[in-house]
Amino acid sequence: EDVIKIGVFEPMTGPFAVGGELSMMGYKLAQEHNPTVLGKKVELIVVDNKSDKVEAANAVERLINNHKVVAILGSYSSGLSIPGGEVADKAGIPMLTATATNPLVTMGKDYVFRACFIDPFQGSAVAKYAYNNLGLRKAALLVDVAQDYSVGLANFFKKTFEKLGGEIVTNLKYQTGDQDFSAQMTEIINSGAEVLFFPGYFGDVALIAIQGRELGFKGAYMGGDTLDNPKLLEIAKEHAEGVVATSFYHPEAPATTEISINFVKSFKEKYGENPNAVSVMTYDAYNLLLDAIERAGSTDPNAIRDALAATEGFVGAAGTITIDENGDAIRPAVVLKVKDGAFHYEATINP
Amino acid sequence: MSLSIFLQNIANGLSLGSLYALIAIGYTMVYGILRLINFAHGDIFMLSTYFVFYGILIFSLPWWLSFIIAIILTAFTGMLTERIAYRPLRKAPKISLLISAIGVSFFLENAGVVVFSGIPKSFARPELFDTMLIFKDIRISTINIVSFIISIIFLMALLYIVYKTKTGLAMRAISVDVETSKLMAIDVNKTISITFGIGSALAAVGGVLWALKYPQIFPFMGIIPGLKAFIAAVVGGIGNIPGAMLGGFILGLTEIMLVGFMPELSGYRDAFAFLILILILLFKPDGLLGKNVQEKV
Amino acid sequence: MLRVENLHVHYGGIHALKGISLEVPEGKIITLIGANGAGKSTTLRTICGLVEKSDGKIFYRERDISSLDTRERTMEGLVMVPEGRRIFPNLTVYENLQLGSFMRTDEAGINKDLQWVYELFPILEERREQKAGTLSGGEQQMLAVGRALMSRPKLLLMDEPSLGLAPLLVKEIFEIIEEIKNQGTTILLIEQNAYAALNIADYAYVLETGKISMKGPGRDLLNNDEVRKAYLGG
Amino acid sequence: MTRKKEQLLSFVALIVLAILTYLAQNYLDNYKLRILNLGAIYATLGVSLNLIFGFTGQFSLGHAGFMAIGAYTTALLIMPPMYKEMTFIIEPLIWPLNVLQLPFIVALLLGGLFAAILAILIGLPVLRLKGDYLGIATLGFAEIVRVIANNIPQVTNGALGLKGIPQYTNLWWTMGFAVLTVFIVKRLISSSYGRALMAIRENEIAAEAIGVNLTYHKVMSFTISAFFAGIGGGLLASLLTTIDPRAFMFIMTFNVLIVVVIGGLGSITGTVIAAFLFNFCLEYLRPIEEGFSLGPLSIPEVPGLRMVTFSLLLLVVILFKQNGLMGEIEFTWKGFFRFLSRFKANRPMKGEGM
Amino acid sequence: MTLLKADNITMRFGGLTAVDSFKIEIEPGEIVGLIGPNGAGKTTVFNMITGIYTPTENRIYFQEEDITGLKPDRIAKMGIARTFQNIRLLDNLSVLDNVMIGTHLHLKSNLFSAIFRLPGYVKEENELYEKSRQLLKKVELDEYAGEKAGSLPYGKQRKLEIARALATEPRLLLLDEPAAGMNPQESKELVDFIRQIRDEFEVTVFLIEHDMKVVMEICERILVLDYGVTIAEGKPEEIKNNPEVIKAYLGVDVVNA
Ligand SMILES: Nc1ncnc2c1ncn2[C@@H]1O[C@H](COP(=O)(O)OP(=O)(O)OP(=O)(O)O)[C@@H](O)[C@H]1O
Ligand SMILES: Nc1ncnc2c1ncn2[C@@H]1O[C@H](COP(=O)(O)OP(=O)(O)OP(=O)(O)O)[C@@H](O)[C@H]1O
Ligand SMILES: [Mg+2]
Ligand SMILES: [Mg+2]
Repeated sequence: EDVIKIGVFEPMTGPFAVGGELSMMGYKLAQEHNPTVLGKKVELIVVDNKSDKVEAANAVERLINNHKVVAILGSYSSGLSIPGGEVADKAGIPMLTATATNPLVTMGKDYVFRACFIDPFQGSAVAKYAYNNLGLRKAALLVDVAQDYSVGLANFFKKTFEKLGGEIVTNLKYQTGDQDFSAQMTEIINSGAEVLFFPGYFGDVALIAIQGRELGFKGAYMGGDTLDNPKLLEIAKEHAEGVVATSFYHPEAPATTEISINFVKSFKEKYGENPNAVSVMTYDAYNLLLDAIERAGSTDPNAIRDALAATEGFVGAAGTITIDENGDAIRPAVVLKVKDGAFHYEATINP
Repeated sequence: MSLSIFLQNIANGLSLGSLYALIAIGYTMVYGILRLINFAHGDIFMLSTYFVFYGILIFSLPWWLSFIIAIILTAFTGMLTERIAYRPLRKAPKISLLISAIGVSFFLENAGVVVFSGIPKSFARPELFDTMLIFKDIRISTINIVSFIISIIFLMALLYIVYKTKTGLAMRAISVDVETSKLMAIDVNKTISITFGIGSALAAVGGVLWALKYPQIFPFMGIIPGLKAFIAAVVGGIGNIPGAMLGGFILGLTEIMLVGFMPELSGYRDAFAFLILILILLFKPDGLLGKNVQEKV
Repeated sequence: MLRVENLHVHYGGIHALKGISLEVPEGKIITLIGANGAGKSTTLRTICGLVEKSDGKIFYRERDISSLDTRERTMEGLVMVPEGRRIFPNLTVYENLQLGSFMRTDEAGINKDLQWVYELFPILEERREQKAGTLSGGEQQMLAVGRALMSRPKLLLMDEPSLGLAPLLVKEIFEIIEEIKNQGTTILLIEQNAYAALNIADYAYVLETGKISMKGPGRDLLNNDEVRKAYLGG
Repeated sequence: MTRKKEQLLSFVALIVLAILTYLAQNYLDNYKLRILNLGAIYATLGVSLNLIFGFTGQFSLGHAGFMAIGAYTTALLIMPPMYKEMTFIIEPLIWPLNVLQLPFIVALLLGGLFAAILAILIGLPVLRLKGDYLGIATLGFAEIVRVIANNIPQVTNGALGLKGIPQYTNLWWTMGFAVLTVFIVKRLISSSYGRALMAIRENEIAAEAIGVNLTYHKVMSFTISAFFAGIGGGLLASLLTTIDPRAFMFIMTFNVLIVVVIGGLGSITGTVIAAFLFNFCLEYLRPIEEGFSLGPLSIPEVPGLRMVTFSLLLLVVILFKQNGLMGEIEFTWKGFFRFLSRFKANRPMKGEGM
Repeated sequence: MTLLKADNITMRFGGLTAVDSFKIEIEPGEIVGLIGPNGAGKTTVFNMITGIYTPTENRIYFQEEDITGLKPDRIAKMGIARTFQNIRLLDNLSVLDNVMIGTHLHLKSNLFSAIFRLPGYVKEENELYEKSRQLLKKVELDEYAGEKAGSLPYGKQRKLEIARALATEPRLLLLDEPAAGMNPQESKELVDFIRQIRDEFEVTVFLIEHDMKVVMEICERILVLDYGVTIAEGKPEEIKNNPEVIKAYLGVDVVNA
């Protein structure tokens, strides 16, 4: 065997297809940069999970049984990573997810890891920033009840914000697929909120931002890592001005390394656009996995697993990653703000 | 709730309702003639927005020309799907037709992912549609007013076509009895084709207005509006054009009002839409304006 | 006017017509009688193109019309009043009549024919804005005939026009059929009411399980013992 | 062929199936097992939908809702309390669910039972509706179930869903329930009650006029159908070990509907065949988009191509087999042997030719 | 005991009074005819008796029990069966199944024993099967038992519908235009057939018919409806010569046709 097979399962079709595509951009670029490990060529085997739980489990099962992969990358969306992780964990094949931030993804699993921070950290980070740095006291929530990510993050934000002494003046919901938020925004304006925390996917958030401003909402907009996407700015245009979001990295952040600079440059070259948070994370996840294989010195899944678990101070394009005892990454979050049609670095929050 | 907020909610509801109504009218037309729940209607709607998008992006057309071309192209696409996927099933069980429609829907969505990519695209909003009008405390964007007016105009136009023209008469005849329509020398294929064309063109008008209001387009964007329009059509009485319009407005208003009056229940918004639907059906089993076509025994 | 040669029709496995030949001369009333399921309706439906024939030829005004579809045949003046009336119940009486003249564009002619139909069936004029579905059975039958007349047929195919009608109306319908004939329309009539049909028919065919078993002038058959026994109840 | 002999044959077939199940369960890899499991679960779902739709003629689009009830009930009853505590991070699970743990079979049956009870409650008012109106109303109920599941995190954990559900589902369970569903539905429809259901399908007015109680029979059929949908949902939950409300969108119902119609409305045999075909197809079409190399020519992967192909395949099948693969034809031993003998009769002729 | 009694029942649809104060009493064993112009309300009378419509005014009694407003299936169970003006068979089911469904309402076994084929059910099912076959023999449809009902010719479909109605073991049989679509010879056979079933099954027959030969020959008593109003009632001879009936319905020379 002269290749090392690594499986990738991502939502290439279905409602999360966008996540799958952004993820693939990162994996592909990383593979171009680092095509070999242990002297062998890396072969990425991509299977679609159709944004569907059943298919996610099938996909991982297929990667393991049919393609005999040594490790698995994926998936965008915690809801898809969980069933995939169950299968991988049972089969004893290490799996590394780049962007699934829900705590449940790695919980109780020996073989599932992630390269990103988890929602409780992110939620409390952004709540602290809102309360301490921006001096905001009255927050409104607008949560996608059908998205685990949104529900989870809102919950952690709420807990921290209230503990700090802030008030959640209204807690509104919507469902994936809704595109009209005028009723919610009217209510939020009515509630006198100073800040709207909306941890949804960037497309929805863009529409909320537009409709909020159109209806006269003057408060701040805040959200999590899913907002850090050039598409948000493209869709919401001037209405996105002032949006504050936590994310994994930003080129302007002080600790920027050679790797990040190189990543941003080559990403722009390859895709003709600015990188987004998802792609940079999958880029890092790929490299982290290769690093672990290198450290393991073999393609034995157990050895890779052990190496992944022992990751400490891995330097990626998005910063330094250390894996904790749960399999979650310990890493700082950056706070970004939209100014003049682009995200700019504001602050770093350390764990 | 203060009066101005109440009025704001009414405005919001009417503008959402007018979009539902436009899509629902097309839905109901196709249903009326073929008794087919055209689950692909929402995807045709999606397609129209991409036609506009590429018209402006690739061919650098002015927005209005791009709109017109997109509407025409969508109409043709609708006619084409009828030709390929529905016409051969004219004599088949109705359910096979529905499965075919689901197949078309799957196809358009997934081909959309392959061709357009799954990443949402930003839909350019011409200045004209992006302006807010402010009356006292109530804010309405021009696009809302435009869509409201357009939906009324199209309702009128459609009523005229269906009830005052020969083609309309043919449509109504076919919807009752295809075989006898043939005996009346009605060109059944052509009439059904025209109906799909008009229905799809309406989906396109709805799609363009939708994208102007919610300027984010992606291959799965048609699913929920399609479903909502379908509910609207059913609430009004499927096959009934003013009914679809009424259903659209009722749906839009109740969705908005639920959130307005009971913000804590905002998570139940879609459930509420369905609840309204079911309650209406329990009292009016053929929808609000549906003809009570009780079978004569 | 119409000549059918060796017509065969299959419904799936059922061989419904087994080589039927008949002729309808211009200006005459020809009738087709036979037991239930003999294939009478099938014959008419095949002539109209609603049913695919598996073999045989149909000549209409000396032209083979096999390649024409139902619509084109109707436009050529070959018009059917289908079994069971088949009016459009949720359209008004007037709209139903309009559909009859759907393919015509001669406004003046249409109006003239409309007046004629109203003369034949005054009740239809009275009910012109009423939904056809709410008419009584007899009225619906009149509407079906009136609708067919609106397309100014050259050859009118009628499938059991007296079915389910009250005796008074049955009489009326047969009178109207003769009246239509007198106005110059050729008629091919199917009837269960064999007395009445044979009475007005110039020529008649008896159909028996997909085959023509007998033919002759209407009055001859009326007096034929076999016919009397099989179809007229002795 | 006598009835006795047919019963014997069926019994033998059952034993063969059991042996095959044993072999599959022990020798196939997990991937293939998973597909087989899904096929069997879809068979249960499809046959149950066929009962209400194919045989009773009631256009029900509520299957996903009943599956959700079954899935959540089963999952909540078999998850170890410790796991529940870990999973419910937004709001704790309410008592007594948080401490309850029951055997799999009990949980499954309870899941089916709750689905059935809901079906009675819904069916009584809604089954008065007809045709497409009934379809949209039942679809609405399923969506309401899902929206509620999203909104009561203290029971369902909301959008975060449940995870760590013990994986009890295996081929014995899925095949077992598939066989049971087929058996019960088949027996039901060939009984006097089944004739009453089909009478309703054919002509409600006539059925009622000859003494068929519409409400009773419709609700009965709907309830049995929902019961097995609930069981199917429970099996699915324990196969996947994780569920959330998204899994029960109306697309789920459509999948089952596709299985039923493609198999042939009113043919149990067809439904079962289509259930396996559907899942095989989805999985074995994967290579299409995985990219491959033909010598020097390498085709890159095209994400989405699988689903495009699948939808085209679906269209082709329905356009060319308008009544589904089996139409209304049912498997019978007689038909089976007739089929075999035709096969045999042909063979020697070919042999002679060679 | 009066079998059926309608006490001035009235049926209105919106503004239209389809049946106005219809009154009838039928004694066991009778064959009664209901005639009248198209749209006179004859079928509506049947629909009220069988529970498809509930009279807007007044009540109907069957064997002295009030059946007004009961559902059709309840009424069928009580012993009233009918056929339809436009035949309503279960087209895709076999001829035999069509009849066997008629026996369903007398089934005593429950769902459980039906699914698991408990001995009680099997015995009952066999009995119903035998009974249905007998009925098919009676109507000379035995040889078509396995065919789809929808593929039968019209006349045979009518007979099958009657057989199905008889399978419910009715005391009262309502026939809505049984001779429609039959030629005179077939109608003649029908007359004998109806008499025969009356005697053999001890049913009372109430029928609507436009074929005067049939009506006059078979009915012992005839009611005439016109615009919902009963304009005459009496023996066939009386009706035949009733000037009002002739004017509204029969026409002058039809009777002799
Ligand atoms: N659509 C069909 N599918 C299958 N068989 C059919 C179909 N239509 C008619 N048949 C069969 O073809 C034969 C002839 O039927 P047809 O309707 O032509 O008879 P008919 O002489 O008009 O009888 P009736 O007096 O009852 O109207 C019958 O055996 C009938 O069952
Ligand atoms: N459900 C209904 N809604 C409205 N009008 C109805 C309904 N049922 C019957 N009618 C009307 O009631 C009147 C009587 O109809 P009915 O069917 O009883 O007539 P009939 O005497 O049976 O006539 P035919 O001899 O033509 O069958 C008609 O005017 C009919 O249109
Ligand atoms: Mg006929
Ligand atoms: Mg009647």
